[in-house]
Amino acid sequence: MARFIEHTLNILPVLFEGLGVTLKLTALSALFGTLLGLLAALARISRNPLFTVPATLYVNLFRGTPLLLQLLFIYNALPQLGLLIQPFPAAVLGYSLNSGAYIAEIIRAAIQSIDRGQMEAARSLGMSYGLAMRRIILPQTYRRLLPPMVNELSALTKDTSLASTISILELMKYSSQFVSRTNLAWQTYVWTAAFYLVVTMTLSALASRLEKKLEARG
Amino acid sequence: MARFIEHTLNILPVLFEGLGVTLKLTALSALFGTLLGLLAALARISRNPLFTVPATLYVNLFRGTPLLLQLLFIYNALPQLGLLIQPFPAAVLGYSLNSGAYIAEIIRAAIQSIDRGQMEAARSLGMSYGLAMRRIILPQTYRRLLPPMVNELSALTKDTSLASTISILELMKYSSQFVSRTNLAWQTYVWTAAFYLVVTMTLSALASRLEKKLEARG
Amino acid sequence: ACGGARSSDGGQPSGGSAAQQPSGGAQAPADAGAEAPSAGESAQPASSLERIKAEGVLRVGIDASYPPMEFVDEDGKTPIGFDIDLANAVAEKLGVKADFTIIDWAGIQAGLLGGHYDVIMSSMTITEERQKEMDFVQYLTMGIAYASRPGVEVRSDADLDGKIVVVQEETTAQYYVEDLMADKGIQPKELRSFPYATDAFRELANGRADVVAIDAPVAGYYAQLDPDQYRVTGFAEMDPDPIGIALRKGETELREALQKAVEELEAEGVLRELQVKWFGDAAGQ
Amino acid sequence: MGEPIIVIEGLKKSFGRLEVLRGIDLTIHQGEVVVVIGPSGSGKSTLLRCINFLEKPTAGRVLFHGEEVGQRLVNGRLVPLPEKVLDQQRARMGMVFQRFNLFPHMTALENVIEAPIRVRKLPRHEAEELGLRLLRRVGLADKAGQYPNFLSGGQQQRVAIARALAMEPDVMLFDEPTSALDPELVGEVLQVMQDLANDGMTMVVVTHEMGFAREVGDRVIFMDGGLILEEGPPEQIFGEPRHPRTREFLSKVLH
Amino acid sequence: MGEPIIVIEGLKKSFGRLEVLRGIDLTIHQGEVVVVIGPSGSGKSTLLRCINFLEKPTAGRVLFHGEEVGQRLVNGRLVPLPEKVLDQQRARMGMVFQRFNLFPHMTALENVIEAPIRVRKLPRHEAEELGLRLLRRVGLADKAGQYPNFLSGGQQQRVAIARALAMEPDVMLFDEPTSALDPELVGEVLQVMQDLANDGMTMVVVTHEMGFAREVGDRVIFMDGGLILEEGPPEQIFGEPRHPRTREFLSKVLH
Ligand SMILES: Nc1ncnc2c1ncn2[C@@H]1O[C@H](COP(=O)(O)OP(=O)(O)OP(=O)(O)O)[C@@H](O)[C@H]1O
Ligand SMILES: Nc1ncnc2c1ncn2[C@@H]1O[C@H](COP(=O)(O)OP(=O)(O)OP(=O)(O)O)[C@@H](O)[C@H]1O
Ligand SMILES: NC(=O)CC[C@H](N)C(=O)O
Ligand SMILES: [Mg+2]
Ligand SMILES: [Mg+2]
Repeated sequence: MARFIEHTLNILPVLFEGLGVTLKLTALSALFGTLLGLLAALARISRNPLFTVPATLYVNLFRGTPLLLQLLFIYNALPQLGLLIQPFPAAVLGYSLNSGAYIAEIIRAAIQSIDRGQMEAARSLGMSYGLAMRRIILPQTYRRLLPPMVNELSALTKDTSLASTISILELMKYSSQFVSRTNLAWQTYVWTAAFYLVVTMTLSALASRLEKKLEARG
Repeated sequence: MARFIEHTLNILPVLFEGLGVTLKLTALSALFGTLLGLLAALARISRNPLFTVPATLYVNLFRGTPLLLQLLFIYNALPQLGLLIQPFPAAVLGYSLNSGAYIAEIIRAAIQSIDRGQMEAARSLGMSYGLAMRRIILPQTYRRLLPPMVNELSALTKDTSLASTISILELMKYSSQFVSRTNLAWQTYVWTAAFYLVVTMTLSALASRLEKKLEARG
Repeated sequence: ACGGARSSDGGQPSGGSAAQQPSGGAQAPADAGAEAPSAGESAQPASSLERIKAEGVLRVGIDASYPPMEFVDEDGKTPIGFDIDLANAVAEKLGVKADFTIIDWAGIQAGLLGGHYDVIMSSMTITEERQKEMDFVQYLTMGIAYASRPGVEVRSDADLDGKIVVVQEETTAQYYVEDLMADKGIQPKELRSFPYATDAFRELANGRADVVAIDAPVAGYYAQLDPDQYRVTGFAEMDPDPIGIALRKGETELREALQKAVEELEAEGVLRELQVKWFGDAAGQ
Repeated sequence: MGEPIIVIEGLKKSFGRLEVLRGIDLTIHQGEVVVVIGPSGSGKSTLLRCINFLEKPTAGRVLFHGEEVGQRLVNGRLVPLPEKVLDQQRARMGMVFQRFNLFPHMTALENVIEAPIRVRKLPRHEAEELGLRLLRRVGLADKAGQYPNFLSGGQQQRVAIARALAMEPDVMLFDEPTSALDPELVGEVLQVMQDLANDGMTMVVVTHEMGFAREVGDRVIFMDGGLILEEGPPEQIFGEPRHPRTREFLSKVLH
Repeated sequence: MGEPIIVIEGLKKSFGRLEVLRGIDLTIHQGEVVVVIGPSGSGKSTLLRCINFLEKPTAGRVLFHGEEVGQRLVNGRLVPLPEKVLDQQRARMGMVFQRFNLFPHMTALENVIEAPIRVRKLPRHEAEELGLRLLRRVGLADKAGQYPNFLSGGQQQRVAIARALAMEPDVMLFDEPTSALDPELVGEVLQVMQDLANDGMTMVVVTHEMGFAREVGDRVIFMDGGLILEEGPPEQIFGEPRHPRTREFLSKVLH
């Protein structure tokens, strides 16, 4: 027991440091991923093939291949093609592109789940497509977006555990380095799991609170 | 160009070998994951806390932590706790537990999306809960299950790219081996991406065909 | 016989890298430097040595799972080890600081060629294949040792037959065993490879595998750390391989500066000191 | 008037703090057609659903053939009956829902014979014979192999009636069986219900179809706010409603 | 009879191979109330939706104030008008839907003033004045701050009418405005529509409410199978329908 406490005291500071990187990477990627996803979603539901085709290619490519491959491509292959990106920006790029593809589908599904009658009512009042989208459709998606976006944010948090392959030292990497150094596998992993769970559970808790607030409006 | 063809001829056989392992791992994990997921889903919607509590813990734990951590825990920490599992079975266990948690939520959502009136109609005819679930509710979920299950199967395929951390030689590992030996990063990654895309796109194509068939019934 | 400092008559194959013609690296600046190694070319971008000096940082790629060569301290994050000390000393000779990038071994070469760091100092064996992609400055030699689980005695290459053999992926130890399988008909029960050397030893500890094939100093480190679990029972039947600092091809100025630094460190006895510090008495005779 | 089949005593039902039924007493006799009317939210559906225990009453009791349905009062506490007993009670009460609730993955015939085979344990060929007979009775002999989604609303509701009849119930409960239908399709369903009434089936019908209530009902119940405010033969309720709420309601509905 | 506001000529509409409108000619005059009746699937909604170009006609044309709506025939091909022009045309035709289609994230007042502010570019205070006036007109002055989900169906539909009126349209199109309502709530919506008609609004109303058609309609159109089978004043259509399909339909609906 005393040993367990001692280990814990050693593990925690390292994990906290890793958590910081994990959260920073997650937050930046979520931000850019959401912007990218919104654009891609709007492009996909437009009726102009100049928008739909590239958006569809993007979404399918990034949803159809492993994240690990995408990260390695950005880190190792792009320099061969003349584009050298530093590790952290490369990671943010990779995670943004990847989550953007998933978020695009989330937003598209949310938009398409809004009753067609809403768009028709707006158009019948003389609103343009863009105005109707901005003022009528998108605001109604927020509540529906919340659960899948929180899922995606959780997924992103967990996926950052792959960033060590491109030399980012985040929570998971610190954890496994600690294990290799001390051989305290299960103790370290349990603590690491707890860290991830705290993040993902906090996200869900915040989301369901926000959802209740939005629901109050009826 | 001639060099590109030469590389390709070198890369392809290696990747094919990896693909075999990837598919085998995916298929086995999907099988066990689905069984596990069905049980967990039924447990979660039951009203008996003896079932709901463990099922909820299981689902939250495996959805709330990174797959990589789960694999490493099974492979590295379980032996310390007295349970030694060989690499391939360990991988199947890890992927089954992980996908089982996601599949549980998929099945639960599908069951809960079936109109409550269906269960009520069945019960009002004197059917028991189990009979109604088996004959009336579950068969109606199949069509709704198809898209998310195919997504999950795709996710599983892509996630097997992490299995190399516990020494499984699958597609991604062969790919990165090839890169490290030949330094043909982008060529190899493009081919690897193509392999994954073929699998994931084939899955979607099969699914949408199956969906149309099921839809034909109305 | 398992690890030694570079000696002027040491096992360097073909006097290799130093004499090699620059044949173009991945980066434009490297190419430019390759074609015009003299620093006087004002129209050309600065050579990588100039850039390193200007930035004051030598960026070093390491695989921090390779004790005692490069691993992390007990805090789980600070890189330490023979190569770390050496890199710091080399950097000091160049008048700069070493900055370490921790990356998986399998991707370490791609990371260098991509330009994510300037050199690899991670016990990289100088092989013919690698010399096609990179230049090297040798500083050690190492053989491959077999560390067996208690109850297993792998003394020779032939003893690998029927065993579960574990290696770190994409190391010369893996290539060596693969060659044995292909050329000598030795058939291990399974050849298992992991991203990190530490994973390999964990396989021995929990009894899931029989033998680890790995650079001798690493095997020696583990044997010393926990003699009950790990024992060095034999060696690969080969001459020790040269170990060197890897850099992109054509960066002649940098290579020459590194070469000079290593030679000075050897002359000053620093290399020797580091060996004693990290390999103990058993090392470097 | 026949024997009492259903006896409801002091029935109360709350959802959280919302009291939806506030004390209902009602007896339904063999062969009687009771029509329940009342404004939206007055508790009509809840009353029907309490009868076959799709909703659990908060207080009071429902007797079916003299037996308590779903739960029993033991030492002042309501204790649920074994599921098997409840299933058997439900099997003897047919229910028809506003939204049909046909099983969409089964043909019309399969919808009708599923429960007879699985619950009554009829051999398949007997069940099919019964099913076809009932489909003929609701005028849909030719639709036996059709999936519900290819049937009109009126046809679906008639299949739903056949499905309920296939359990050979002692009483049929109808919850606004025609209000999800296009106006032109209402007639065909009402016709089937009228035939059923003529054949002597005991029926409780929640409906807004005042024509049906007047012509087919033996007794009309007017509910509001979770209470029965007025009941009587249709001539009296429609001709000279006593309660002001009844008058107000009827004036709105019979615009 | 006033000026023609809407002129429909040879209007056809197909969905894939399904011909839903098979050649409609119809003129609607200033101040006229035209009621469209017909069985389900006869194309009533599609006709209405073609008028304001929510559906794109396959052939023929719709003139609004003499201008083609949404598209124009150029060298034998239908060419879409610029979106801006279409938006302006739509702004002058109000539409009321069966399912209300209020914007659920906006209060009743916000629903009403959104388009006046964004499309007509009214200053907010003017729009609010207008909005409150219109809500008063439909009897909902006290519900201005309420979100749609807290309103009854009848109230929602009245807000929807106010919302359409807020664009000060020249014509109002109603697509079964009361058929999603509880029977008791139908009256209040019909009353608002009747007031509107009395105030001289030009209206096209698809409905199953035969009482309204008879009392308020200037002209009744009977559609079936994508064609207008019969039209005339309500007395004639209801009193002595000429076409056998009309008779059949009316006999079913007026059970
Ligand atoms: N499961 C439930 N949870 C909470 N409230 C409920 C539930 N079921 C019904 N209610 C509420 O109980 C009240 C009565 O509902 P009920 O469905 O019995 O009315 P009704 O008379 O059938 O009305 P309608 O004519 O609209 O069908 C309503 O206020 C309704 O919102
Ligand atoms: N977007 C669409 N795509 C395909 N078919 C359609 C579409 N909209 C309508 N239809 C079909 O066109 C036909 C006419 O539909 P419409 O809605 O105009 O009929 P309606 O007279 O309004 O019927 P109801 O009384 O049921 O509203 C129907 O068969 C309908 O299924
Ligand atoms: N750091 C290492 O893993 C070095 C391993 C081995 N010396 C090689 O070069 O392949
Ligand atoms: Mg009801
Ligand atoms: Mg319609």
